[in-house]
Parts: sequence; C-alpha cells; structure tokens
Amino acid sequence: MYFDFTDDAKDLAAGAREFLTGEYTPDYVRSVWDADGPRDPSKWTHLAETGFVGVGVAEDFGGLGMGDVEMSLLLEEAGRANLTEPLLETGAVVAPTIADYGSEATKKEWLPRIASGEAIVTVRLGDAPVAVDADIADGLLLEEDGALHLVGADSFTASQVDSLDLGRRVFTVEAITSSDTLLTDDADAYARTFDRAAVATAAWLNGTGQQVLEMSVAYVKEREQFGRPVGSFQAVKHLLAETVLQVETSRAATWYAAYAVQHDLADRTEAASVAKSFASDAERLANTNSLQAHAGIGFTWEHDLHLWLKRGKALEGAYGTASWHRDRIASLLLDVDQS
Amino acid sequence: MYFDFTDDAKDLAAGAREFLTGEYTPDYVRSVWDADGPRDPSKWTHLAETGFVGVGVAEDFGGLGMGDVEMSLLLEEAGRANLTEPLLETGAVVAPTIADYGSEATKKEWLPRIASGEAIVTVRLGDAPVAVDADIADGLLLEEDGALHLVGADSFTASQVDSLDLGRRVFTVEAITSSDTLLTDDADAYARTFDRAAVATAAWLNGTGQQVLEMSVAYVKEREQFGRPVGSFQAVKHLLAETVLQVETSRAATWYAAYAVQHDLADRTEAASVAKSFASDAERLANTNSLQAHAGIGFTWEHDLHLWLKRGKALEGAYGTASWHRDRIASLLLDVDQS
Amino acid sequence: MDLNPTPDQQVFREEVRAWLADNVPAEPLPPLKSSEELPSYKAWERTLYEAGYAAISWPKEFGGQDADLMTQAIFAEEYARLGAPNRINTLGLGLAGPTLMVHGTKEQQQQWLPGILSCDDIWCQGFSEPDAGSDLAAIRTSAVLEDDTYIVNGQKIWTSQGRYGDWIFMLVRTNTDVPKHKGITFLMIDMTSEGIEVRNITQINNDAGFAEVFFDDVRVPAANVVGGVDNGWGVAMTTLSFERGTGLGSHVRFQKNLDDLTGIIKARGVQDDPRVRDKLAALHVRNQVFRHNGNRTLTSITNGNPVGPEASLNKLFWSTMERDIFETGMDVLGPYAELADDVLDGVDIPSWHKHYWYARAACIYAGTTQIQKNIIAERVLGLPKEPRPAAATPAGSRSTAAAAAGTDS
Amino acid sequence: MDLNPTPDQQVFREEVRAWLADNVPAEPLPPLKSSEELPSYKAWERTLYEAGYAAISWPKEFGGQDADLMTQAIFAEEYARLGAPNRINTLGLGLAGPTLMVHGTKEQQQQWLPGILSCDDIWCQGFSEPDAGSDLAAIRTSAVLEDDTYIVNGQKIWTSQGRYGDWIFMLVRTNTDVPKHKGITFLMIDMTSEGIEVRNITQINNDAGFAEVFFDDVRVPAANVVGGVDNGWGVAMTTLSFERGTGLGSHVRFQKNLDDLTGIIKARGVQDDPRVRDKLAALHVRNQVFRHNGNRTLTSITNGNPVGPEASLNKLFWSTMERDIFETGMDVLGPYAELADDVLDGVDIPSWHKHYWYARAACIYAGTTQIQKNIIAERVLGLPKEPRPAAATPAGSRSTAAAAAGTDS
Repeated sequence: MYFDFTDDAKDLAAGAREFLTGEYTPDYVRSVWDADGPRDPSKWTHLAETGFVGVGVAEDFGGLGMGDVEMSLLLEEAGRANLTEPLLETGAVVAPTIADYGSEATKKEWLPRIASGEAIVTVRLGDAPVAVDADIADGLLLEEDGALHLVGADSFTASQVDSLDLGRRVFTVEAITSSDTLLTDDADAYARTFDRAAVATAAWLNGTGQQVLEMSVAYVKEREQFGRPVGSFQAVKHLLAETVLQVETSRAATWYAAYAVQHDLADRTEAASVAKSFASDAERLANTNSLQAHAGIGFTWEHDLHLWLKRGKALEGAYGTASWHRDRIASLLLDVDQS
Repeated sequence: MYFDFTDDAKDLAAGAREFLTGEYTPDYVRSVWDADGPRDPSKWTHLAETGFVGVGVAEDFGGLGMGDVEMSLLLEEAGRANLTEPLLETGAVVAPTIADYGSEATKKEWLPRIASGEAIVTVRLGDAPVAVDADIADGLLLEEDGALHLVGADSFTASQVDSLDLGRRVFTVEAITSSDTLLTDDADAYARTFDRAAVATAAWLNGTGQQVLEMSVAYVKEREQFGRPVGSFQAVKHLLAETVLQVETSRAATWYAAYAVQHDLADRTEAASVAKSFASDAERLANTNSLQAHAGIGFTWEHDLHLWLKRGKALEGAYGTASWHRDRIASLLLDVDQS
Repeated sequence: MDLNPTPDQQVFREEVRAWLADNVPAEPLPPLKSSEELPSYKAWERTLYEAGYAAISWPKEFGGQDADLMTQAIFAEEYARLGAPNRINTLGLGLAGPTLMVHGTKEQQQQWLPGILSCDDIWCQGFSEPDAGSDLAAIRTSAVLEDDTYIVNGQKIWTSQGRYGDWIFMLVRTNTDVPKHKGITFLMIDMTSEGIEVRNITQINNDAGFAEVFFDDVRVPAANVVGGVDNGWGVAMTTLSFERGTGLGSHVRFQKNLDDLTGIIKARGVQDDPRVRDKLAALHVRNQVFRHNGNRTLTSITNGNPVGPEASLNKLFWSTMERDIFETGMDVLGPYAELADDVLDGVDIPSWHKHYWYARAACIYAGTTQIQKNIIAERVLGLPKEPRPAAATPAGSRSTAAAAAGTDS
Repeated sequence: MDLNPTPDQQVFREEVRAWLADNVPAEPLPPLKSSEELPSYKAWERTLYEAGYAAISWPKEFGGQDADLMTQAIFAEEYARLGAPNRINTLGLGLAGPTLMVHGTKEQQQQWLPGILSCDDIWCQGFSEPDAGSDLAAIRTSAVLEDDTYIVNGQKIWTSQGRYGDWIFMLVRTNTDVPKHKGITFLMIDMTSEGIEVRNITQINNDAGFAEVFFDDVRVPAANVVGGVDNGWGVAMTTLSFERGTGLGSHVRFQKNLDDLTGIIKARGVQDDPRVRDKLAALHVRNQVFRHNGNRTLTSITNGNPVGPEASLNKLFWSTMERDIFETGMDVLGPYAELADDVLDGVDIPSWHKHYWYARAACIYAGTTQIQKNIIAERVLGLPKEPRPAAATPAGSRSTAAAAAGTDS
C-alpha cells in the first residue's frame, strides 16, 4: 500500500505549477474575460507541447503514458492557476476514454492529434446543458442511449450561452450520431467516463479551493484592523482552519477516486461520488470563507479573487452536484444488496 | 399590532420563575431521577395552587382565564427550571382542548379538577410512542380515527419505558375508546390539538435553551485558562453568540404560534410548524454548544448541565421533529394551491 | 398580545396600497447603471415627495408625517409588496436628515433638510476608509482648519451613491493628539467642491453601487461641522443607530426572493424532491421567524425601549438568511447555475446571479458577521472583552465592538 | 500510487484475521463497569501477549515485533473488524512504554516495560488538572524533593483507567520560580502508594471511564523521574506525539457505527426518505475521506516524514464526524430518541445513547475543537498568534496552541 505519487508525477506537477502560474496570470485570464471571440489558439498548442494534454496518452501516440492519477495532480494545478483551456475535457476525459474504449483506428486517428495539441475534443455528458469551447472543438464526446459517440466537427453545431465565469466559453450543442460515430456501446463505458469527468472536476475544484484559501491566508496576515493583523483574531483563524480541513482532506479522496477510475476498481462509482460530493462542498466552503476573509476588497471586480470564485461556482454543479452524488451513494448503500 | 405580553402575563411569568426555581432545584430534580416510583403527589397540588396549571382554564372553572399565549411564557419558565410535572400535557394541551371542544358536561367534570390539581390528564398524539406519567394520570387524551377521545383511568393501561431523561416517566398506553369517551370528531380539533402540543413543546425548549446558554455564559466568565477567562476568547464568544441568536429569535416565533393556536388563525398550522422546527433546532444548537462551552466538567454526572441536556434531547423529537415540521411546511408551500 | 392592526393602521395600509397601485411605474425602472437612468429615479422621488410619502417618519415641522414606527413598517411592507422602485436617497432621508434633526443647528436644518426631502440633493456617506473598515475609528482623512475653512485631504471607500451624490456626510480627523475616537469630526461636504474625485467601484456582480472618493485640498466651510469639532464619534453613533430603521418591511422583500426560489425549483422540476422541499421550508421558517422578531422589536421600540445591541442579532439573522436563500438557488440550479442566460424557462438567472453575489456581501457590509458576533457576545451576553495586546495599540481600542457596530464595510 | 497490499502484508492480515477469529471471546466481554469485570479483560490481554500481539509496534528488544506502521494499521483494522475487546492498557502500551523507550534509562526500561507488555501493570495518565485543561502547562500538583524522595501533593482529573491503574505517569511541578513550561517534571508513581485517593467520575452517559486522583504527601523515589528534573514538558510532548498512533484502523470502527445507523434507519422505516438518505450518504462520504487521508498519512510517515500539526486536522475531522453520526441517529429516532429501552426492533437504543454522549465528548478531550482550530490556523496555515494580553500573564504563554495540542481534557 503506497498512497503517494511517483517522483515523476511530482516533478510533472511542480513543472505544471511553474508553467501555469507563469502563463495564466490573473492579467491574462482577465484578457480572456474581456475578449469577445475564441482565445489565441497558440495557447493550447503551447500547453500541449509541455506534455500536459497528453499525460494520459500512451507514449506510442505521443503522450506521457501516465494515467488518471497523475492527471489529477495536474488538474489541481490547473484549478490553482485558473487555466482557461479545455484540459479537463480533452486531456482528462476524452483522451483516456478513447484509449480505454476506442478501436485501434480511432486511437490512431485521435490520440496523436490530441497529445500534440492539434485536436480539441469537448464533452457533454449526463444532464449537462452545455459543452465548453464547442465552437473551436474538432470533436465532441457525448452519450446517446447509453452508448458513447465521438462526433467530428462537421456533425455538430454549437450555440453560445453566457457563463457567469467569463473565462468559460460554453455552448449548447446539437449533434448527429450514427454507427460511424459510435465509440463504444460497452454498458459501463459511459458510466466510467462520467465518473472520470466527475473526478477530474473534483481535482480541479480542490485546486480552486487551495488557491482561494492561500490568497486568504496571505491577505489576513497583512491586513490590519484594531492595531493587529486580522488573521490574529480567532474568528478569522477558525474560519480558515475550517476551510483547510475540508480542502486538504478532499485531495486524498480525489486521488483515490482517480486511482479507482484508472484501474476500474469495483468501488469506482462510489469513489467518484465520494470525491466529487466532498470536493464540491469543500470548494463551496472555501469560496464562501475566502470572500468573508477578504471582506470588502474581495467584493470588487478589480481584486482577482472573484476570478476563482466564479470558476468554482461553475464547476460545483458540473458532472453532478454534491447532492446528486450523495443520492447515488445512498442507492449503493441502501438499495443494492450488500454481500 | 401589539407584539408583547400584558403586564398580568409578565407578572405571572416572573412569579413562576421565582416559584419554579425555588421548588425545582437541581437537587430536587436529582431526587426525582433517583426515585423508583411516582413523585410526591403534593408537588402537583402545590403547582396547581399557584394557578399555573389552570392558566388557560376559565375563571368560572377555577382557572386564571388566560390562554395559550400566556401559557407559552409559563412553559419557558418550566423549561428553564426543568420542571418534573406534566404541566405541558395537563395544563397546556388538555385543559384548553377540553375548553375548546368539550361539552358543557365534560368541561364541568374535568376543568375544575384540572385547575385545582385534583386531576392529571396525559396525552398521546400522532406517532408518539409514549405518554408521560400515564400511571398516575386520571385521564388520557388521544386521537383515534381522526377524533379526539378523553379516556378515564379505568379505560387505559400503562406500561413504563425508560427515558434517557430520568426526570421523565414515560409509558406505552393501551386505551379502550367508545362513543362515551369521544371528546369531539371535529375534523380540525385533532389538528389544532397537535399544533397546540407542538407549540407548547417549542416554548419549553426555548426555556431549556435559555437555561443552558445562561449556565454557559456564567461558566465561561469564571473559568480561566491561559491566564484569562475562556469567555474572552473569540472562539468561545462566537459559539455562544451563535447560540443566543437562535434561542432568542425562537421565542417570538413560538409566541406568535401560541397566538395563532389560541385564536385559531388561518396560518395556525404553518405557525406551529415554524415554531417547533425552529425551536427544536435552536435547542439542539444550545445543547451542543453549552456542553462544548463547559468542556470536561459538563461531561460529568455531578455537574447539573446534563439535567437540561437530556430533557432537551427528549423534547426535540416530541410532537414532530424539526424535519417533520419542515415537511409539513413544504406541503403548504408547494402542494397547496396558493391564492 | 394583539396582532390585529388598529383601524387607523388598516386605513393607512389601504391608502398606501391604493396610491402605490396607481402611481408605481407600470414598467420597472431600468437598473441604475449610470447617470443616464438617474432622472427616472429622481422623478419617482418627486412623485413620492408631492404625495407626502417621501419621509413619513420625519416630523411634520420638517415636512414629514410624524408617522410612528408601526405606520412606517406598514408603508415599508406595502412599498416592498408592490415592488416599487429602489429609493435613491435613503442615506439622506434615513441617516443625514435624522442626524441633522438631533445634532444640527437651526440654520443647518434649514440649509439641508428641504433638499433631502425633495431629493433635489442626493446624499452619500463617507465613513469607511481603506484602513478603517471594521475599525472605523481608525479613519485618517484629515481636515485642517484655516481661518473659517477646513482643508480636507484623504480617501473614502464603499461610498454608496458616491457616483450621484450632491452632498456627502463625512467623518474626518481634526485632532491627532488624542485617543482615536476623540479626534473625529462630522462634516458635510458639497460633492461639487474642487478637489473631489469619485471613482466607481465595480462589484463582482458587475454592478457599480459603491465608489471611492478622493479629497485633495478640498475647502469646506467650518459652518458645515455638525455636532461640534472633535465630537464626531458620538454624532456618528447617532447616525448608525438610525440604520436600524432600514430593515422595516424587509421580510416582504425576502418573501419575494423565496418566491423566486420556488420558481427556480419548479423550473428545474424538483418540487417533489424532499431534500429541496426541506431546504425551501427551512428558509421559509427563517423568514417567518425574522418577521415575528421584527414585530416584537417594533412593539418594543413603540413601548419606548431603546434599540440596543440586539440590532446585531437582527443583522446577523437576515444577512445569513439572505445569503442562504441565494446559495440554495444556485444549488438547485446545479449545472444551470453558471449559465448567465435565459436558458431556463421563466427564470431570470442573470438577475439571480446579481443578487447572489450581493447577498454574500451582506455578511460583510454594515459590520461583518464576525463583528456582529463580537457585539452580541460582549454586549448581549456580557462576555469579557478581549484583553488588550501588550504591544502598543491606539488608545480607545477597548470599545472596538461598539465602534464597529454599524460601519459600512 | 499502488493501493495493493504487499504479499507480506496480505499474509499478515490473513494470519491476524484467523488468529482473532479463533481467539476473540465468542461472547463479548461484559462492559467494564467495576473491578469485577477486570479479570476477563486482563485475561484477554494475556492471550494477546502470549501470541505476541500485545504490542506489535514495539521493538523486538522490548518484546514487540518491530512492526511498521502499515502492519500496525492492518492489525488495528482487523482487530476493529472482528469487534475484539477494548484494550485496557493502551496508555501503558501506547504512551508510557514508548516514552520510556525514548527518555527512560536502561534501568527504568527494565523496571517498567515488561509489566506494561504483559499487562500485569495497568497504567494511567496524570496530566490534566481542574485548572489545567486546554492550558496544560498550568499544572500545579507539586513534587518537593526531600533527600531522594519526592513528596507529591495535588490533584489530577480526567484520569482514564484511574480506577484500575497500577501505575500513573504524571506531570508534576518541581519548580515555581521559572516560566511555567520549565518547572515541570515527568514522574512515575505507584498507585498503591500511601496518600493516593481515587474517585470515580461518572460521565453523563452513566459510565465511569475517568477518575480524579488526589495526592496527599505521596512519597515517590527520585529515581522515578523520567527524562530529567524540570524537563517534563519536553517529555510530555513526546508522549502526546504518540497519541497519533491511536487512530489506526478507526475508520473500521466508524463504519460499524454507520452500519448501526443504517439499522436505525431501517427500523424506523425511513430508508426511502431522500433527506435521510442524503444524511447517511454524507456521513459515509466523510468516513471514506477519513480512510483515504489515513492511508495518505500512513504512507507519509512510512516515507519518513514527521507527523506535524496535520494531526489536528485528523482529530478535528473524526471527532466532528463521530458526533454527527450519533446526532443523526438521534434525529432519525425522532420520538424514539428518548427511549432508553429496546422498544424498536433490532435497535439497541441504550447503547446508542452511551455512544451518543461519549461522541459529544470527542470534541472536548485530547484538545477541544477550538484548540485544534487554533493549532491548524497557527501551525498549518501560519497565521499570527494572538497578541499577549497587556495584563500580567504567566511566562511562556506564547506556545499555548502547541501546549494544548494533545491534552486529555
């Protein structure tokens, strides 16, 4: 039993932090917020060149040959940095799904292009009303009648909807599926893909929570009222202690779930629901308490805090809310015959 | 619009506080805990002599001629004192129910004896598994097929069950009802009686909450750690501030509900559910936080705090838990056509 | 206890209701985003003024109706129920005016009260500063007397209506040699004075409700001091005590929020989910409890009791409730919560977003949740104050809780 | 990341499971209410000892198995899963023994370790005092040297196993002229010494788990000092650091509590109520999160990382979870919650009550929730300590959070 990451994975994450915080500064994210159209496509290519998009793609196809576990560390970093590219969809969900369920031809067609940054593939699963970046996507992964389809850009249309997070470009999509677009009708493939997306979102939320917590800690150390740092007041201390309790413990649950998805363990679905429900609630607490810790200044558009607060609110409800996942767990606990 | 009590009611409550805290000391309550059989019957007579049992009984029948509103103030004092007599059942529920729904003959038979302390009548309504003091009761008020029956001592049997609150003597009961025992088959009479019991319990719980809060305030002012009263630490302050917020605001909601029951207002049921759900939750918070404020010493049998903690736990679930009442409110909000 | 209105109250309620029904603009006024929309709001204030409804609580001598608190509550409830336009001069009518009635000279009252009542002058509040939020007494904006003119320098922040204000009532530091509470003066400043610069603060809900106001050698007549030089802390406490009145009828507003929440629940088709029902009911319970406590307080004040630190219970209660109402809506919206578009039939999600973020600020402005809990602990429960730190601290910090009781950030 | 056990670990787990299945008494031991039930618990300890399972974590030289933490966790999980009897000498095996291994002399180790291992000597802990709970360094029980004997006077409280203890490891004050942390000595006292009086503390769940211990001129050989005179604070910190080990396998115990909760839910017939389902699922989620974090910590320690203030995250997590599990059970019981009788088929309500009250104490003992949050804020997040009050305060109070990290009240 070894519940930790390999040195390679830790190096990857450390590199990702350096790269992402350098490239995705608040100023850059604000430039995305302010832009009307799609982002500069070179950002995606650049991201892929680092290897981050292809973390889960086999080395034969140009990837790093790692898996969901390593990707979950990377997604934490993406959450911290507030990355504005579809790494979660293309890198964390679509690539491993194609690798796990696609035909050899499909793998050869898509995986090298994904790993290299040539292709963006977006996702719409479950009750999600929208898919991100669908207008620039080369493909769309979606479920129909329990089967997974991978639809090329010529077979779906996208219509933009505003998001409260201006860093997210989201679209309703209409797709034409057929036997040609079928990726797999394996009964469990869709379920696993949904779990994978939920776990990836949990990892991202953990990064968001860490980031807003750290910003809060830095702020309350510096901000003085009544002649002392506000962070020296117990009320503020305990607010942030309660936050780190949830945000930090959430991480191990997500890592376990990533492991369960990667190895398709028997408790995969339970683990995914544990991870996403806890991560959503943890991020929500961090979201609430970080604004409280920043008080007035955090409520201004000019302060960067809300860049993360809004991404957090957008992702809390993605791939199953906390209560949706608890409902699923309750079914496993109470409705299934336990042997 | 005058949302306050009359001077008479305030005088009554002040007198009740003096009387009850004098008679029902922790030492006395402990003697009840330690006793095997019924309590000294003179305690009930003595209580009735003060007029408290007959607060809601008309003066013609030997009562004080007040109503649910005044009784709710009295029940707060009973909760504060941890009264070990069935004032809630006999005085707050049965007496006004007989007054509101009984025939003249029934009123004449029962109300004078109730007001004078000669008769104890207990209650079992709804899904309550037990009735208090049924072995010494002269009567039992219960519902059957939507009708209210008032059953004499010769027509019901009682079998004792242990309570976690040793100050409560509770019994499962078996009663024989007939047209002779019928109090009323008014369709709304049972509903109003249940609401009345729920509101009375809310008032009692508000008293319990106030009492454990005040004990906590006194303790944390006096207890020193790290060279200062623990009550000067923000963490402790905020714990008790959160408690008083719920406990104090709960009172007005209960008073309103008592008024709504007394005057049988259109929103009576809603008001009762508002009161009981909020009071149960408020007392629960006070229960939790007062033990936390007392820390180790509050966890000893020797300290008096648990006398109230246990009564509180017993009453939280009586006449509808908080979630039962919220369910009822949800039906009023979502299922009934709102005009 | 008698919860029936008096005949007079009933008549007043019906009069107000009828008048509002006749006069409230059929189309809601456009959101007040810039000075472009200002005239329509001013016109509405003029309508109220002409009907005698601008400030019914004011004494008749100043143009009010001498309305008691119950009557004010009735007006506020009906106003909220009809969804009448947001008032734009509440800081003048509710704070500056009443403060002048207590602390102003006859001349000052004659100078400013008529303009407030008619809304010819919109007033804003200059209390908070970047380094004086919860710790209001730490203000540093200075006013130095030269002959009969004060020279004001410094910065205010979180100034509501700062963008449209004609006048600002300010706390300024006039003495740095005394404990911090004792060197503060309450000063009225014409916002058109030279040297004033107003910068909008865009909130995270993309509204611009607040402003920063910068003062660079602004010249203010000494006659504009209200309540005496270096006596501003006491005057400010009077001003803040009037904030209590602003909550009248707010349970009606929260009921509207709850109605909108019910709309979201139905649009999402989860009205039969017991978890959602439980949450809605719990919020409804809280608003009912809030309403009853409001009535209790109204009666208490009517009976001549002062409003004490219990005001902090009220603030803590509604601010957390409001936040939870909107957070619950976001939860129910689930995957739709991020969509700032009309993608859900009958639900105005963008408007919910605006309110959601603003509701979160409710736990910050007018005394943070943490400050309210301190006040409750120390002044309602009588718990000991925190010991003063050994390190040097400005004098007067003993009354930190009191100081921050009603600050605007 | 590799969550599969090694072949050795798998073999060990199967061995332990088989051995426990063969040896755990078929009938649960009677609750340890008085010394009457003690022999059966001692017999069980003897069985463990003879099988080499008394203290697998101890070094082989002291009679243990040198088991690494993973192996210890496996043992603890299987032990909890089989519902084996409560251990009665955990304070000896888990705290006194390991402390002696670090700070004791060869002679002291030889004197006490064998009796601990065999459970011939039951040990209890004498740290907390009536006025030294969270503020452990405030202890006042005095030990004054006369020739080569300490004369001990004072009182300890919250002494687990005080009723049955043969030995007690104590913190005593040996110097009153220095800052409070610097005048404390760690002392071993024979509980049969003259002048010791033990009074049971009955808990509100009517169990007698703790005792008060009074010392009246108790004579203790100076040779019983462990780790040096006036050096006891450091020794105590070592002792408290071993408390971390006590959590091994506890997720299995919480899973049993959750199973019982499920039993209550089914007995009340509310297993289809989505509100109840949501609560059960939320608790299950928390225990799974707890389990994963436990494994993360195991790996971290195995990799040689120290256990730091993160231990407070662990304590805060499980203590609030345990309380919520039992509170939820009380909620679900509703009107049955007060009935201390077997009135609900298949549910042992009296046992639930016992655990319910004890679970509430979990937020108090071993560092209250408030103390844990202080530690987390100051030592995990690095927030500034509270300023020292201006009023005179015992020296050394800077490290209050650390001091109280693992106190037993």
